[in-house]
Amino acid sequence: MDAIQFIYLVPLLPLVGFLINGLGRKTLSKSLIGLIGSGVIFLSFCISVLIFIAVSKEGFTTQDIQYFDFINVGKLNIPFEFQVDQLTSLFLLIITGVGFLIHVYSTSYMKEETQSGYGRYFSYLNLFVFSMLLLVLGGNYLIMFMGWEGVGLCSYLLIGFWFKEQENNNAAKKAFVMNRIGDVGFLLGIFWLISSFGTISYHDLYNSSNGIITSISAINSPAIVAITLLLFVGACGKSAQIPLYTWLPDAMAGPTPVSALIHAATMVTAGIYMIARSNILYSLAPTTLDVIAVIGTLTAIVAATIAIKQNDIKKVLAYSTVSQLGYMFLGLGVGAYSAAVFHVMTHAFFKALLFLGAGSVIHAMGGEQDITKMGGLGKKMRVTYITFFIACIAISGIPPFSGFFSKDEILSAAYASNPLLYYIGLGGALLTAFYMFRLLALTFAGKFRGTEDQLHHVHESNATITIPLVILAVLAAVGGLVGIPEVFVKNGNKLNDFLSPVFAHSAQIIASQEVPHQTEIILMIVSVILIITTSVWAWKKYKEYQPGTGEESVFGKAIKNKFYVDEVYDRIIVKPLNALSRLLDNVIDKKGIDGIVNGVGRGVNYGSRQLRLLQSGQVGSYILLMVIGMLLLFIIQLFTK
Amino acid sequence: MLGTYFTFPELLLWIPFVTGLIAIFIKDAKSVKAFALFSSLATLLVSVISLCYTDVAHHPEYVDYNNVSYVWMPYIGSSFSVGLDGMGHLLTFLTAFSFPVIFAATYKSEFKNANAFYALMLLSQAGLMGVFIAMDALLFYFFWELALIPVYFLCSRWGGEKRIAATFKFFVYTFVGSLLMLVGIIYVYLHTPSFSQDSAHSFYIAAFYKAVLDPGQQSWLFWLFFIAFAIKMPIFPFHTWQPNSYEQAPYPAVMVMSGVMVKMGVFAMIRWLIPVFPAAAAKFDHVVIILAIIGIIYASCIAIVQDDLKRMVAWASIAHLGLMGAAIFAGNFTSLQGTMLAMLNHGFNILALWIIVDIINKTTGIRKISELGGLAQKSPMLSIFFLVIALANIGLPLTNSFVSEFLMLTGLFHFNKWYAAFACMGVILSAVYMLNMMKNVFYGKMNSLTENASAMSNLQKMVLTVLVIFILVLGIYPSLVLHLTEGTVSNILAHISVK
Amino acid sequence: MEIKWYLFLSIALFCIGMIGALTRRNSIIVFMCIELMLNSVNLLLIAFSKMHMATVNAFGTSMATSAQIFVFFIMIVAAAEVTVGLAIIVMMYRNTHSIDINFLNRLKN
Amino acid sequence: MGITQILFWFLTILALVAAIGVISSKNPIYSVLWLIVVFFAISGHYILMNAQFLAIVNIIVYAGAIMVLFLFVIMLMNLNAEAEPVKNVYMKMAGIISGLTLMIVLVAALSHSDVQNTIIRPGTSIGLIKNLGKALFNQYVVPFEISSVLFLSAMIGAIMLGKKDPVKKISL
Amino acid sequence: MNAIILTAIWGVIMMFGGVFFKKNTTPKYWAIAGIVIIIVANIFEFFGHQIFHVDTKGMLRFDAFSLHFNTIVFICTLLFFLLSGRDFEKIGIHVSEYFSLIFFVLCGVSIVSSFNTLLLLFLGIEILSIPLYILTGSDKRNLKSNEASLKYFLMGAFSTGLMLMGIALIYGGNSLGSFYIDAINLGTGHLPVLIAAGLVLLLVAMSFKVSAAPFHFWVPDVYDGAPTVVTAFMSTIVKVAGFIAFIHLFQYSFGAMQSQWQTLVVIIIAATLLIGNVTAVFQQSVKRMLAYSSIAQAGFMMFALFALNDTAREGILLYAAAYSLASIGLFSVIAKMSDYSIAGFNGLGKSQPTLALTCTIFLLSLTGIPLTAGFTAKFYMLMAAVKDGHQIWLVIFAVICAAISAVYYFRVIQAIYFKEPTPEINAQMPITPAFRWIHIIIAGLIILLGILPGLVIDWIYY
Repeated sequence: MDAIQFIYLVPLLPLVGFLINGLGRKTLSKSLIGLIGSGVIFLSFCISVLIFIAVSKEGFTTQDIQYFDFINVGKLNIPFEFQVDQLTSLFLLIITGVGFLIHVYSTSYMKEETQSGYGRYFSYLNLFVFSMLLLVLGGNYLIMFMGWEGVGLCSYLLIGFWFKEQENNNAAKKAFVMNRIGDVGFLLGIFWLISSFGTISYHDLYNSSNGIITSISAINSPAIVAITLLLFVGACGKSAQIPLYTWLPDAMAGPTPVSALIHAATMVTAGIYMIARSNILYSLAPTTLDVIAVIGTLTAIVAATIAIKQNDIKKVLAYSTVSQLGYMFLGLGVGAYSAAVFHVMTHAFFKALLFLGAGSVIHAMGGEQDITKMGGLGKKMRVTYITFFIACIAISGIPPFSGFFSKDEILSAAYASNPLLYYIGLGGALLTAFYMFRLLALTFAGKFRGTEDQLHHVHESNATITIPLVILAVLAAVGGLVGIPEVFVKNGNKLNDFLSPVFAHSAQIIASQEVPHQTEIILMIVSVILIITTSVWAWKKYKEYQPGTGEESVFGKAIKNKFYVDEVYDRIIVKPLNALSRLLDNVIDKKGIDGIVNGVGRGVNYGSRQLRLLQSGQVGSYILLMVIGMLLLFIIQLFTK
Repeated sequence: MLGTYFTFPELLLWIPFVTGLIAIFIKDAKSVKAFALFSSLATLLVSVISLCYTDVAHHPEYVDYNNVSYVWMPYIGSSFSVGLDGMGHLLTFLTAFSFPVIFAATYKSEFKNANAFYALMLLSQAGLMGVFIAMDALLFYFFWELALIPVYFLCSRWGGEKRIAATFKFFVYTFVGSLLMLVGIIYVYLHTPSFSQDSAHSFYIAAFYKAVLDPGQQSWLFWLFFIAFAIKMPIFPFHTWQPNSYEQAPYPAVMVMSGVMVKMGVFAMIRWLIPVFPAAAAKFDHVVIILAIIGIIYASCIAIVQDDLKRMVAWASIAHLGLMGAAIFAGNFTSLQGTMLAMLNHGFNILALWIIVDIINKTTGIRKISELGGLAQKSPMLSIFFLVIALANIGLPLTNSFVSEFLMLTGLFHFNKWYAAFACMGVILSAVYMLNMMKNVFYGKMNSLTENASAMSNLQKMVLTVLVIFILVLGIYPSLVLHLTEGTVSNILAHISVK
Repeated sequence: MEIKWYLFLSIALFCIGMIGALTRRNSIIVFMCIELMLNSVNLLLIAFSKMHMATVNAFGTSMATSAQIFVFFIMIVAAAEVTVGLAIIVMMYRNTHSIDINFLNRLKN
Repeated sequence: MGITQILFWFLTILALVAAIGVISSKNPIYSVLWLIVVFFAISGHYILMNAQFLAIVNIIVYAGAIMVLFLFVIMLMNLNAEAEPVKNVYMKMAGIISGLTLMIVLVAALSHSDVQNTIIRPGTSIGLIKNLGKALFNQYVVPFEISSVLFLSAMIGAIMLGKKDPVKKISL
Repeated sequence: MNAIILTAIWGVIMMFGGVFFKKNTTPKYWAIAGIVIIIVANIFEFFGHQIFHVDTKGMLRFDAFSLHFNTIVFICTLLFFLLSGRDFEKIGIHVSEYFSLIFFVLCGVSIVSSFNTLLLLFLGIEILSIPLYILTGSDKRNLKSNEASLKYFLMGAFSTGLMLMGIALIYGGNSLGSFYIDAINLGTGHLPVLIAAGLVLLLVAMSFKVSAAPFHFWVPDVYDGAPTVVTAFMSTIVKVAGFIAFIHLFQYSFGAMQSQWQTLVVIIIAATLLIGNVTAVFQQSVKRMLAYSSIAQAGFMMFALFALNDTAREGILLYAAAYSLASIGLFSVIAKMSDYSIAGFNGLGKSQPTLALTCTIFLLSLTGIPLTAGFTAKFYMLMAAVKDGHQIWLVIFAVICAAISAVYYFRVIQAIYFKEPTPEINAQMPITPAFRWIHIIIAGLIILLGILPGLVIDWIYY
């Protein structure tokens, strides 16, 4: 229990790191900055571990810690509160753990930055971790939203880290605005919660004994469906789901460790966390769950399809993230909350690994990111190669590496819910295997296709880079073992057990459909065989790749250009908005409304010019006008009654 | 004690007024500058002290410090009644705080005829203070106009090229509005009960709240008042004076206008419109909210395509005030509290934004967004300040506006879900234009124009730091303000429900 | 005679004077037309005075007297006006050698 | 129809014809003469209504003094028929029409007045000079004195405007 | 009565002074001395000390209101003499006579503020007008002055004819056959047609005197053509006197049946406000602009006739003071200028800062900005109108017109402060310190009345 009392230190330490690094970015030395930056995360990690231990103890109940009244108006009271339960502690571990490794990695990766840039980088990184911690620790939706927007901000700052290039800034802006669109959905969801239930504290809403939600038994009531859908819009933005996913691939503009941080430990998992956190609410809205499942599946397959044609090493990984997130949403959509969380965890490991590995490669290649210009790097960069390979296996879902277990859990749950989802999901998994091994082959196998200079430059990265890689590789390899399916080991799914208190109530609401064990095993075997075959085929195909081969089919072109989604968005949203704005500004406002206003002024002026002509200067006409006026008055007075 | 001789509202009014008159006679530009700064600091000090004397619930004697009424025109039932309630405290503080900030931030700027300039600034402060402390409708009208005149002269004398026409438009616009309001005030006055033997009616605020008006009368009176306030705020479609006059006005004046003056409209709606015409407010709430929301989206869209920094900020301000307008008419506790907070927040944020625009303009000599770029390299400090302020404008959590926007939108949502949804469009669009500005002004490469940008003065750094601290503190602990205005809001709601 | 005939007569004279003032440009004739209007008023007043002959005021005099005195004052004023008016016309004639009312037309709009 | 009526109609027609003569004569001198005829006709009406004093005053002051003054001025300026330029026809028409309309409106309206049929009979002493003189210097002494102010100012004005000043250039 | 007699006497003194005064500057001091004496005498009478005991047979009635009004008018005249006394010397050589005529006008003013019979109204109005015809034409060799004088005279005589016809009809229509204005009052019954016609004619004639549309046509030309100093006098003091007469007449004789003729007043007010304000916008000459503005202000003052309640009576006094003070101040500056166009004011803020400030205050007062007497005056007028309860649209229309008035008043302010001076024009205005101080006093009075209108109003109820 002691550790939980110090829970405020978990986010506070990164915040302190942010402040120190931010303010001292010009005065502190680089090594000190690195030390502080990583150190605070490490300390947070240590406390997280202690909390994890405390939470895993028998008889732990959800803790709600209130600090001060954040907003208190009338009946609406939103305290600044943290809530600690199993889900939180797990996320804390992932965030601080993986985050710490990324920090360590960054100390070396960002060495070439200027002094202040280095400090800025680490302060942003710390802020990022802080925001994410706030997000998962928050005891109500508002605190979550604060973290939620915070990560959006940090992603903006880090994506646009090299702000001299306007492209980066555009990507950053895109990320922020897209997130904002999602956030508005989230915000509206919060409003709805407030207006329906008067509170947004998890404690009040979800408490198993007297939570407000619990007392409402109506499933699929319109309000709940609407709330959940709105919250899901937020999740779509943050976790890059269709239709709000396009910012994520663009977000590659930032430094590579940042991508690792965004994709693995923070940010994109926020959506999953949020839905997992609100699982009771979602379970009450099966309609929404169906929507989530469909969108998740769709995202998984579409993103995976796009990934197979990408040549930028980071873009491939980015689309793979989108695709994997789709799986997670699929898991959530079919009610397998813990499976989704499990996948978050394993994904954090291997995706961080992939990005860091990619970073190592890019570093070695002197900034080159095009995989068609790489090749044969495996010989020169053994550690990177091996760790990358492990990650590929893990993500592809080849047992016994971590990805297999988590993905399998999701897919089997999907099968139980609707076999179609399973088949599509499996298709996505095959595509995953294909593009990952394509990537691996193009990068590390075959001959070097870059310039001479680059060839000389290529070298294995130093220890601060490789050590995190190795650690993550180990985690990626064995991380899945915490969730071995029931099929293989009775009570093997430790993670599921650990998380079960969080999802217990949902489990009551959704009658879980179990797939028979035989079926599950058959599915598993079939999928593994298919995946391995695909992997080998891809490896073979791209091992001896030579550029400039053959024409692209129409479909291929479409894939390569990401189905023109960006262009479509540009056409139907950005351009019309700009045109509309200009129309409003130049026509409606300047000519219309202001025109009316000025028109009144001109009218008075015109009237003035005309009226003064009455003043002809001739007595005769003056008297005449007077007489006419008098006549008028006479007529009115004498003849109208 | 103090309350026997002088009350806080009086001090707040007379310090700037008297020093403003004195300032005319200080011919030396440097001395008058320092004088104005010190005068405004003195006002700020009074305001801060007055904030400590707010706890009327527990210390009834504080009423003596914060309220006073002198006989003024007994034969028509008007008195010099001034007072500070929660909202008054809030806005007088904003006024008192803004002026030292403005003076300090523009300390380096040179103005011709400095004595007249600073005198007018101080007089405008006095006028603004008067609006916020007036507890008598006639007095309120007096100050309402008086706040306008110095600003008119400031803008017309020290503004940009087209200043005379633009400022005059502003003047006529607001003048029309306030004259309409005057008719309304008179009409309501003639329906008030008597508050003294000397006259059959009274201008006292409590009398106004008790005025006997049937819904039919309220319906048209409401618009007379509303137009005046809507022009000041401004609410769509009464806004067209604003971009032009902001563009042309000198920076200190524009800071006063957008930092404090626009709050007059919001303030007046809460104090003089809704409680006096509750039936009409209930009848027309949808109309007003729709106008306000159109304003939000409209202004945000236009802000996106502005190339002139000043115009962009002006449009952004219109968008923000649109939200306040909608929130006022949502008329519930949450939205009104949000509006209260928003008034202060918008004051801080826009002030900071103008200071930065001023710095950019002064150091580079340009205001066109398209011609700027790369300032972050030249002046990283400035870009950090701007970032925080931009984020505050966007309404990011942990900055002050988040809380106020959250509350206003919550209240609005409670009123009508669709309105809130549309109002949220502003949240998205604000990000677009603020980040556009960030991108085009601070990021990117330097060019020949921005290379020469010089750094900020220490005073400016200090001022911006203070503002940023306020932004963050209010973002984290908004209860500071919410507690202050709680009483006012419940009073107003009580008036609405009673009538 | 019925009073109405006097009324109509004086209205007719009044309007004829007015028409003259409206249609003529010679300032002296315009002025004479105005005198004609005044005389029509005088006639009317005296006609009315006969009508009110029986009414007596607080001072014991008939109300008819007051109207006749009024006419007397109108004549006084008319004389004074004529003095001034002719002086103005003569002054203008000295400067411009014209008595056309439209001749001087510097002040307009 | 008694003698009074005959006289009334005669004087009425005379007055109207002469009045029309005033406004339609080209030559200002004829106008003056016509106007004198009008005054005589009106004086005749006065006598018909037993306002002898005013009838005499009217002849002396108006016809005798004022009209002579007019004649003097006209002759002084040596004006004749051609002196008056032709006035805009539309203005003339408009003037005549509006004047006639006013007359019609007034006649139409006033013919409904409740006193219109009161008969006016000759025969009282009110209009005699003794009677009026008493009233003037008792009851009306204040206005009488006040009217002296009027005359003073008119006199000053006439002198001031008529006097030849040291030559100053005409300013346009 | 004191005022009537003393003004007449002083007029005679000034008249003879023309023979005896050697220097052109002397009459001014005599005039100032005279007006001071008259003020003192009037105040004495206000407190019940009559110097002359005259039995007016009820033809004049001196109540607190009329005496108070007289005091205001005389004080304004004093300020006018102090400011513009020297400008009379510019008109011609008959300075003493000009002053004498002014005193006769003041005599007329005191009559029309306290008349009780139509006879004295008529005489008063004539005493008021005839000297003005002369003064308008007093710049004998100036054709504009000639033209203005002729126009004023012809139209004035014409309106006198209308007024007399009205009086005759009213005399015929009321059964008492009385010229006493309170005797005409018929209560709330139906208006006899003779009286109705007479009322319209009186309304027209009085509207002519106070320059209400559509009987205002003489105003711009006459004000423009007359010597500036005369314009200053007649556009302020004489005009407000006309209003007092107007209201006095209509309140006592037709007040009870107001509802039967209010429509006419509404039409006149609307037309006056519209024509005055709108036409003024385009004027380039400040003098002519002020002429139109005086029409516009008349529109506001007509509200007193529209409402005819206590507030209106209070308001008209305040309006008289506010309007006269500001206009006198402005005209005094124009009288010093060689160029009457707005450009003449360019850069006044730099060359004459004090004068610029006071002029600005005058203009703000005319616009009706709070803290100036102009605002309180307008406020009272609007209040009176709203209290009346009818035709609120007219009040709203009036305030919109007031906003239009800001356009032309502020054009002058803009010229004063925001335009660069044109060096050749008005380079050396003969501004003495005394002139400045009196300007400051007037500005001070305006602000004082803006803050404490009770200073003027309370005396009505003394």
